Amino acid sequence: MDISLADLAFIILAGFTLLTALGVVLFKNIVHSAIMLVFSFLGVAGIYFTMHAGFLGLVQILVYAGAISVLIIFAIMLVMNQDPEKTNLPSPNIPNIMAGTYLTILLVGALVGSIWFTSFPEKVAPVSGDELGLLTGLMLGDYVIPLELAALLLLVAVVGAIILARGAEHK
Amino acid sequence: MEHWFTDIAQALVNWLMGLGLSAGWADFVLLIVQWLCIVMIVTINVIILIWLERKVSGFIQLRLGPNRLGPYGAFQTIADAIKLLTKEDIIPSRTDKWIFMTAPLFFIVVSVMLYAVIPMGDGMQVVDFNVGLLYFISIGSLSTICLLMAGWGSNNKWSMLGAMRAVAQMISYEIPLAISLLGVVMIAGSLRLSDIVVAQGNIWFVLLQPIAFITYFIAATAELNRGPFDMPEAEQELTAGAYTEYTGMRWALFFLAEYTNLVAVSALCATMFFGGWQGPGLPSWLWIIIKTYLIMLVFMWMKWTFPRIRMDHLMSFSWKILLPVSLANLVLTGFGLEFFKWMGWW
Amino acid sequence: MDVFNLEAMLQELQQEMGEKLEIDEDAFFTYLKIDAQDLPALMETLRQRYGFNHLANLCAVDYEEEFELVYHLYSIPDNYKVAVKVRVSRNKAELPSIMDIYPTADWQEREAYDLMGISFQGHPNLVRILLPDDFAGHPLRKDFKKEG
Amino acid sequence: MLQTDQYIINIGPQHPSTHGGLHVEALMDGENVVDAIVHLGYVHRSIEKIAESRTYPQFVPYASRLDYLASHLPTLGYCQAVEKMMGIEVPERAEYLRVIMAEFSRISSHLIFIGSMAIDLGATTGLIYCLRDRERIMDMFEMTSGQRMIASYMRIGGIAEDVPETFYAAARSFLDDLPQMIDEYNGLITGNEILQCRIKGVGTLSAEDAIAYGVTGPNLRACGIDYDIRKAEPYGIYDRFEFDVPLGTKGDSWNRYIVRLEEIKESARIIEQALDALPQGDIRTKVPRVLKPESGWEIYHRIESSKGELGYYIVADGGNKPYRLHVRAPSFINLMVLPIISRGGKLQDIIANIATLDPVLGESDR
Repeated sequence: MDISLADLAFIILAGFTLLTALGVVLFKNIVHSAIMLVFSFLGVAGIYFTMHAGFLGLVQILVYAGAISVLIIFAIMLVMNQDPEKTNLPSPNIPNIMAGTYLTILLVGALVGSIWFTSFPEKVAPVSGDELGLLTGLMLGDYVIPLELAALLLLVAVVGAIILARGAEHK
Repeated sequence: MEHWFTDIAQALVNWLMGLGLSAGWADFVLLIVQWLCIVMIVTINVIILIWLERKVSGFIQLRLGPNRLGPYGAFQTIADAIKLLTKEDIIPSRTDKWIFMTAPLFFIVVSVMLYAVIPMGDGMQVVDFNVGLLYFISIGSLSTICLLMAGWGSNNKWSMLGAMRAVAQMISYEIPLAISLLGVVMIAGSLRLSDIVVAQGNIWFVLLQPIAFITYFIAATAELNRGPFDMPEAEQELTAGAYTEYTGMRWALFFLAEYTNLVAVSALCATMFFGGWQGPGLPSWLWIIIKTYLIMLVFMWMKWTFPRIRMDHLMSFSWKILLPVSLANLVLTGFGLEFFKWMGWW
Repeated sequence: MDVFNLEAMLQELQQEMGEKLEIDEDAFFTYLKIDAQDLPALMETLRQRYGFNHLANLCAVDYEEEFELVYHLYSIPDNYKVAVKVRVSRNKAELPSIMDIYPTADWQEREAYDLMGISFQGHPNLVRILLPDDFAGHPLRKDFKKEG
Repeated sequence: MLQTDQYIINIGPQHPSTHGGLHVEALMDGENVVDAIVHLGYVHRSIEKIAESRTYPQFVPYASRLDYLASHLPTLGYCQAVEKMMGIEVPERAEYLRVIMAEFSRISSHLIFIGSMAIDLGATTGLIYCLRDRERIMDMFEMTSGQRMIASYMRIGGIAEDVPETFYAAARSFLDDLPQMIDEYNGLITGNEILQCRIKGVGTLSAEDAIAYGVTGPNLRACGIDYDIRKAEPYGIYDRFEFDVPLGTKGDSWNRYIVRLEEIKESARIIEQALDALPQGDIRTKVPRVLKPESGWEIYHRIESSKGELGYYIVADGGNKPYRLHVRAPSFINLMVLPIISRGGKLQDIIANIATLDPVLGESDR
């Protein structure tokens, strides 16, 4: 069998991502799960790299692995108040299991369906030339208003979350 | 002298291809060899640096520093390394073992990975990434998690406090760090580090971007967890912060990683603001070494002179002073560039 | 009170307290000897009316049958001094705490409790200060068995 | 605020910044101190009990182990207490030498204070500079007594030995170099912006609290209260010297630091005057070999030690050993305000507060 370096890299990275993603679900200690999540993010970033989307990969590392996961770990550590070994156990509650199963079936079905019915092009050429310039043009040129609106929405969401958590002052 | 290392690399690739490997695989092997070289460079640098730090602190503190082992105590670090290697590896029983054990490994891996994009001479770069600067910053942000892992895994309040401080500090200082570097990027017009070096052919960016340099330098000190920003370690307050429970080689790995980071950040500083490997007479790789070491001496000078800043001052300094200043610098640079273009000077 | 006069103070105190107060002096100090239950009142007077705001020293002496508590008081900044002495019996080594009047008595009373075994009524946190919590006995008592 | 859990963190007894064996149990809310409880006794050597089985002269070396950073001061206080009780006169020359030694001790203690405060705030280099200069004082002590730290140089009735000729030159040259040393400290420590941020307005103690809690010494003077026992109730020959009492205004850590820095200069002034006026003569009076104060005699004698009011309460029973000896240790009493000045601050402020209260645990635990 003849595999190129790129294929090998993809197989390794995909396997790594899947394994760590499984770890997120299966570890009993939720802190371990969170750290597995970081690795999963890194694996995804690696896949971006193999697809010559370096910028996206780095943003994936910076935002997801570097920032979001720290946030997740922080949140876990702040609210965790019990034996860490028992924080990520399967729910003993039948309705929860039912709901989980249902959601899983739905998700897998949607994924399989979308993959099945999409006609993928045989081969996608890597973005020629300056991928950064293209992205910049899209984000800060054509779609600058949606981008800023999204940023504003996120800001509002953050402020709202803080108010929800701390409670507004009643005067 | 200039092309020693690039010639060796080229010869290696030619030899491998002569053996019948495809170009891709030959590059892959070369990559591995380059990584090994980086690990070697890091190790040698750290050995020199620890010795240098002791000598510098000795000089500042009117002491001699190490002077028993070898000429001017040069082998002191090696003796220390042997001592640390042979020390008992104590893992406290109530720790989260896997996290505790792997945190130092990840920390050192992350800090070594930083070197991939640093141009260590003309054409001497492991990967000449088109978004090299972003790579540096995003990989650098990963070390936060390693410190958090160390603090959490130790199951010790001091460690946890140290880790919390580390996270708060590193996340807040990453922002001014990145924004201050953006000024340079705007002038150079590229995130590729080799382009940035070439753009400084006529004038170093430290002269064009003095404010960015100062904010970068301060934020970098905080990112490195070095004095006066050594909050996460803070031996006078947190005993040793996140490293409190670590012994022997695991502790040494943290130590190693901190110095590795120091070299990387100093090298980046030289690349971004001091013309990188460019310089008259000497070969390019020597120039970057000289510049990096000079910058590191300033870091050491700061560490051994200043007291430690308080945590709340540290945070307010980042958000209230450093961030606005670096943002203002960014705006100023934008206006300046447009003005230059309008005047036709650019 | 404009000009402080130790003699006048002693006379006033003697008049007010009558029998309860016994005044004694040596070359260095004037001693006000009083019973345990009247101690807080005397201290309050000394602090509020005569300005003895600095409780320099509080310690206990073991006189076999009795313990004697000595309070050395100074006034800042005038620098007058007086000492108050209280005797309590060994069997019932109790006296009121003066922590409300002189906060500095806090640790000093704890020390006297720790090393001499005198309990101060009304002290909010009367626990050992220098010795471990599980230490048996009070070492500065004369009958404490020395070992080693 | 968000509902958060408070937690307890134990600063000490094994901790780099607790100056010996201090244990502070801090109740924390994140980095904020809610409360602090001080636990003492890790260096308790039952010196008061030992005193009851030692003769009066035998206790001198124990006294020097109280405040081992300024050992001439506790020994001076003890010897003067016994002399006062027995009515022993000390020769002039011994009095002057005592003052010189005591003030050198004060300088050395304050140098250690500056250095240890610097290192507690993270400025390692400050300590080394202070130690360098303190070393010269230690050399002088070694010259005169053969011991550097715990010198036991004072004797009941005078001092152990006369100073060698080389001492004068050493003392004079130290005093000559002192302004330059202080300039260096100002450049390295006092003038540092970060250090000023760390201790200005931190650990503020009001004058009322200071008096109520019996705080003495530089810590009291930092609150602006002009109370120095050398002036208020001069012991020995302190009434013959001219010196100022440096005062603070706010009672914060910064004032405590500045007051001590200024006190070094004042001590140097005293030493200079004492060296100029140093008479020739005996260094010790004839004291009976066995000292037996009469039964019922008692004394409370206090001196201005480098930490505050150091008092000895001695009760005699007619024997050659003290019936009861109590040490009023300034470090012990001063530490009582640590929780008060630390509440509401940051974790790092506790360290700064311990440093600027300048306790010596050997003295506070006795």
